Amino acid sequence: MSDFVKIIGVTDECYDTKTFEFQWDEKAFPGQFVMIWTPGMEEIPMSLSKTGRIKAVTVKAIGPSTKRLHELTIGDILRVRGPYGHGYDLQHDKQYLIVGGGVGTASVLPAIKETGADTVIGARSEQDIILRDRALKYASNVWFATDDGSFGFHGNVVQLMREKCAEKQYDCVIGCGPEIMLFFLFQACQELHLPCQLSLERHMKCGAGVCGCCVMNGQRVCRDGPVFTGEQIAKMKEFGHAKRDECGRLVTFR
Amino acid sequence: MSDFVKIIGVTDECYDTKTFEFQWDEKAFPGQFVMIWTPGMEEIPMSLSKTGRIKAVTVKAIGPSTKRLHELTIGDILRVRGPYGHGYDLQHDKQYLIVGGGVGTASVLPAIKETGADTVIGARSEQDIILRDRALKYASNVWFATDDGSFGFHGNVVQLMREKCAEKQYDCVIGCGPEIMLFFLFQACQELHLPCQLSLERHMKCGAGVCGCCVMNGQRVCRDGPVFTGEQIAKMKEFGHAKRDECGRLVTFR
Amino acid sequence: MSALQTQIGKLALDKPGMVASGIMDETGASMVRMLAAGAGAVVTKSIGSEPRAGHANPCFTEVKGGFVNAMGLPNPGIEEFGTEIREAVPHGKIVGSIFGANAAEFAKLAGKMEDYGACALELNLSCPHAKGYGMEVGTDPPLVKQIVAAVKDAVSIPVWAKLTPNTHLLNDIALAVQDGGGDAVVAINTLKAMVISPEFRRPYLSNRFGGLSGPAIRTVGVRDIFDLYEAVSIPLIGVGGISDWRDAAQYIMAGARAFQIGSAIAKDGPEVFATINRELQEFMGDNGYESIADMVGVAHE
Amino acid sequence: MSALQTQIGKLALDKPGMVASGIMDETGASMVRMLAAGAGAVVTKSIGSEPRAGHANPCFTEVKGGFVNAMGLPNPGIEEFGTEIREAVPHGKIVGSIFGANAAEFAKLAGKMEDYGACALELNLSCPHAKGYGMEVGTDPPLVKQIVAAVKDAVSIPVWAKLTPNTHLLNDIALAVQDGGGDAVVAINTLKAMVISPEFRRPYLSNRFGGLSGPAIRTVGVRDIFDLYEAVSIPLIGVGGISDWRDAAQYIMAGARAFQIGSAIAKDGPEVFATINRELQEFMGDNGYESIADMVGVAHE
Ligand SMILES: Cc1cc2nc3c(=O)[nH]c(=O)nc-3n(C[C@H](O)[C@H](O)[C@H](O)COP(=O)(O)OP(=O)(O)OC[C@H]3O[C@@H](n4cnc5c(N)ncnc54)[C@H](O)[C@@H]3O)c2cc1C
Ligand SMILES: Cc1cc2nc3c(=O)[nH]c(=O)nc-3n(C[C@H](O)[C@H](O)[C@H](O)COP(=O)(O)OP(=O)(O)OC[C@H]3O[C@@H](n4cnc5c(N)ncnc54)[C@H](O)[C@@H]3O)c2cc1C
Ligand SMILES: Cc1cc2nc3c(=O)[nH]c(=O)nc-3n(C[C@H](O)[C@H](O)[C@H](O)COP(=O)(O)O)c2cc1C
Ligand SMILES: Cc1cc2nc3c(=O)[nH]c(=O)nc-3n(C[C@H](O)[C@H](O)[C@H](O)COP(=O)(O)O)c2cc1C
Ligand code: FES
Ligand code: FES
Repeated sequence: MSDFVKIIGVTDECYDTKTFEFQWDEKAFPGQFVMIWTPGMEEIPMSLSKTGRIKAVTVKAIGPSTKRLHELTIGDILRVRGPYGHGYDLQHDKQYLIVGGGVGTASVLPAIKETGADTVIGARSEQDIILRDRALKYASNVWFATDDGSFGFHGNVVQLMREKCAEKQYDCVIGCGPEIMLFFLFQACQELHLPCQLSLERHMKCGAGVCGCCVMNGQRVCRDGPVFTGEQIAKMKEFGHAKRDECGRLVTFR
Repeated sequence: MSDFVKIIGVTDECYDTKTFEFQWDEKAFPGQFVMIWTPGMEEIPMSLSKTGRIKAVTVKAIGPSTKRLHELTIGDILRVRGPYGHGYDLQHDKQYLIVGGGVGTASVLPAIKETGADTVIGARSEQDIILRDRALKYASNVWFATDDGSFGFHGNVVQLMREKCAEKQYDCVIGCGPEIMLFFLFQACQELHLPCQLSLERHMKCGAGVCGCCVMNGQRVCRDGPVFTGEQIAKMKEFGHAKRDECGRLVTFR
Repeated sequence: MSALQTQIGKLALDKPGMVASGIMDETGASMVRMLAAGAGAVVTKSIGSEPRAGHANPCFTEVKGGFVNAMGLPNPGIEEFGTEIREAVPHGKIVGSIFGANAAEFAKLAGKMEDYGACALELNLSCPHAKGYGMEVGTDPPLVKQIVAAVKDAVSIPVWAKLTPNTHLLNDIALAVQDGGGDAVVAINTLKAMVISPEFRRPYLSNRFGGLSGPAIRTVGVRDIFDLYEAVSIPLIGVGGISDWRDAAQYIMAGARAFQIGSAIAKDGPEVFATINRELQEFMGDNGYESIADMVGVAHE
Repeated sequence: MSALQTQIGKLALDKPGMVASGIMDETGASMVRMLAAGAGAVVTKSIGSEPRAGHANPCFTEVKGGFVNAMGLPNPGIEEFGTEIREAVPHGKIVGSIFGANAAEFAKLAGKMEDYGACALELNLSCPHAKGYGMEVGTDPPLVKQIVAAVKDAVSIPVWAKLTPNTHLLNDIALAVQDGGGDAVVAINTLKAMVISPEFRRPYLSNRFGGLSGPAIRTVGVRDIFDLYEAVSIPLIGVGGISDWRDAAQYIMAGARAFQIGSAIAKDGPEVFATINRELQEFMGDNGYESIADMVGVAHE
């Protein structure tokens, strides 16, 4: 369940994102996450960007804990607990369209590897695109969207996703990214009557479904999610609108 | 590990011995035992006389606890914990001679069933013989010895065992019975240079190898035994000579 | 389903199993979910006067046989919590858990909880990892009596006190609850515990100390309820390491009229209530217990 | 192997892991076996003045995360025990554990143990399930001080006191040991516990109460040693739920100079000592600890 693992590889994905590889024998599925810690930081949730015997997390440095992680190098030790949550429900006879936005691409990458499905990856600009080579290696097709048009489609990833859905019939959309992106992705799926599975984020403490701090309308993101289906999300009114702070107060998105 | 089981069958084996059957899903091997309890008695060790999904203990009423057990009937509940110890080491390419004395026959019965080996069963007189039909069903040959000659060979089971060993070449002797019988059985095996595996008894409290009350020369009968090999027994000087009382004092056999 | 009814003083519950404080009971929706899943009542997360973020991560870890946590009583504060509890109250029985540093603070919080519609109060006199609260106030019998009495004065709903097992004075503290007019004793909160990371040569939790919950503490909780049953005459509520009907039955037979479940909700989900309700009732049917009351304390006979 | 050496006051041990009292240490041969398996010392079963059969069966059961036992201090009595301990003393370090109802009885037993060749004494002030002994004498600080002082007067070997975790006064009791001249504190003994059989509507153990040991109590023991390290200046010995090097390292980093293993011997056999010795030394090598002393209490930094 919880283990001390040694970092065996560090890869720069882009200017602010690194992948840390470690060997860890726990069984894990695409879409699951771990709680990760080393002294000098808060323990934080991270999706597994590799789920085989060698596992990895892909970390975007945005604040004190992720910056602390970026200081680590080969041979350093991480405490990892999990894997937690249930991942994407991937069936071999279904046509998936996989959508990754920003560092959310880390969460969908193992699903791309497992299904080889068509994939849309979005980022702010070319220099923010991560995991490009691995996605190209595993997916049947990969399309890119950048907000500034510096690479691939000029526009956001949901617009591109709509185009791809017009061209081909998919059975289900798999997605992870910032909540605002997921919100529009969800709406697109609703309009297109397309089932979807989206991986959500909330502030996490236990990660194991005990403390209740990550709930959205009574659903624990850590344990009942982080991947929820379109039907589930339709009932989660807080989605896209509000989250809980560390005290458990409801905070509406501006 | 520990369970409440319902008695589903009671068989009279002879005037003072009954077999109680119950369904219990724990995996068990021939020669293992359980600690068994129901209110109104002390918890006591009992060999499993059936080790399949339906398990059984075969109880000789000799004192308060075993007499209390004899009051039980179909539908009554027993608390069973275990199975404990390691049983007989049975290999398919070996010729075993199995020797059961008195209620010790209960312990070897699953080994007879598993190997179909030649078997010698001893008892004081014909009316003390137990498990005769099951032994006849499973063993290639079964020979009986009674002290008073009322059935089968007239004499003790070790004398009969010596005769059988003279007639046929065996690889190993499996035995359980009163210590005095086992003592002579062990000496016979030593003289005949025959490996043996004998199941021993000592006062037991935990059954699980913790409390140390069942030790013989540093070996825990419950955990390191109850089945010991001839080589092990050769180093156990207390065997046949002395045992520990409930206070842990060494008491020499008269 | 009436066999499962139980009575804690004047309060009747349809089912004897409640959600323990701190486990999926901080928001209205999650409390509603637990009630729908078969909980007889939900005890809220312990609520204090002001919003509190609790201790920094790491504040939780699994260990053999359970969890160690030092959440540090995070909560939105009594004012904001009104919205949450009011959302849940129409759906079933909500017990308001509160923590304070002194009798006046407890009394004030209690009044608010009553206004919000709580059916009873649970005073957290037992959290082992929050400075100035919980077990720091809950191991001093005269102070406990004073707090209970003050809360009794302030409200008309039943007042329960949740006690710590980290003391050999448990019986004395329970007597203080009884003397203060308390309506029930809830036991146990977590055992004070610590996990050290050898690799990092330091305690794992940011707060260093935490509280042990889960199966590991069940035998301790059962003996505490057994002891308390002989020490006080007010009703008892058992909590600690319950994950199946057999665990629950042990607490009831030791003397509890109801029980609470915390850690098991993580592993088994809210469904744990439906399962226990069904299996407990089956056991009662097979063994001729017509009501929970029939089973309470029978292990003392 | 010298990295594993440790010093408990004046007593040096080659290896820091000892057999805890009550586990395969009642007979000479089994103590010899444990020393041969890699234990740095064996603490004997607790011995009293007279032979004692202990509590009737059932006196033991497995539970999730550990064992609950109420052996009831069975022992052959101090006179007969001489033969056993004398058989073991030539093979290694034997610590004599004793229990008595008062200071005079402890002192008399202590003298005998010293005569038999024990290298140190462990006063059992903590058994939770024997009337008139153990934790019943061990939760009263002045009495503890008196007992320790009396034993110190009677012998010249080091005197350790083994304490109960079933109290919030652990630090006070340890201070009483220190004030009485005690050479070390051993913690923890088992947690007071109970198991009830629903089917039989009664406690399972004949003594009703028992003591919880094994992995379930490790986090409690570690925090007790951590606490004690800040409360007293005499050496500490950690016990409770140790089954691998990581558990042992936690106790050492919390402040223990040595540790003891009980329940794990059941599951893993005497071989548990060799495994822990090897793996602990590996960890020390990898992390630059040159001696056990280097690791003691580092989690406080
Ligand atoms: C299920 C899940 C999977 C995730 N996977 C990834 C991933 O693969 N790669 C990646 O770079 N990031 C991932 N994140 C987000 C990552 O946890 C945050 O970026 C990180 O916690 C920020 O911490 P910080 O101290 O660096 O920043 P801070 O400045 O402390 O916080 C910045 C923001 O990060 C979020 N955050 C902080 N602490 C937590 C917490 N305990 N739980 C959840 N969110 C928190 C909050 O939104 C906060 O506003 C994931 C989050 C979740 C819930
Ligand atoms: C591994 C093992 C397997 C056994 N298998 C069987 C079996 O299959 N069938 C069977 O009938 N008997 C078996 N026995 C013996 C059985 O445990 C005793 O007959 C029973 O404990 C007697 O209890 P009592 O109260 O009826 O008699 P008591 O009058 O109390 O005791 C009679 C004698 O039984 C023995 N005994 C009592 N308590 C214990 C105890 N806790 N542990 C060990 N011995 C004890 C002692 O030698 C005692 O002198 C086995 C014993 C052991 C150790
Ligand atoms: C994550 C977590 C948070 C808790 N928060 C509280 C709390 O706020 N107030 C309280 O009285 N008890 C709290 N507890 C203690 C539980 O209510 C319960 O007493 C304890 O966990 C034992 O029950 P269990 O073994 O079923 O979990 C918490 C326990 C856990 C695991
Ligand atoms: C079967 C058994 C018997 C015990 N007997 C004694 C005893 O005689 N004296 C004593 O001080 N502690 C006794 N203990 C307690 C242990 O020495 C130890 O403190 C406790 O079991 C915790 O360690 P563990 O988790 O490694 O078992 C006994 C424990 C067990 C399980
Ligand atoms: S983080 Fe604790 S329940 Fe989800
Ligand atoms: S009966 Fe306890 S060690 Fe064998």
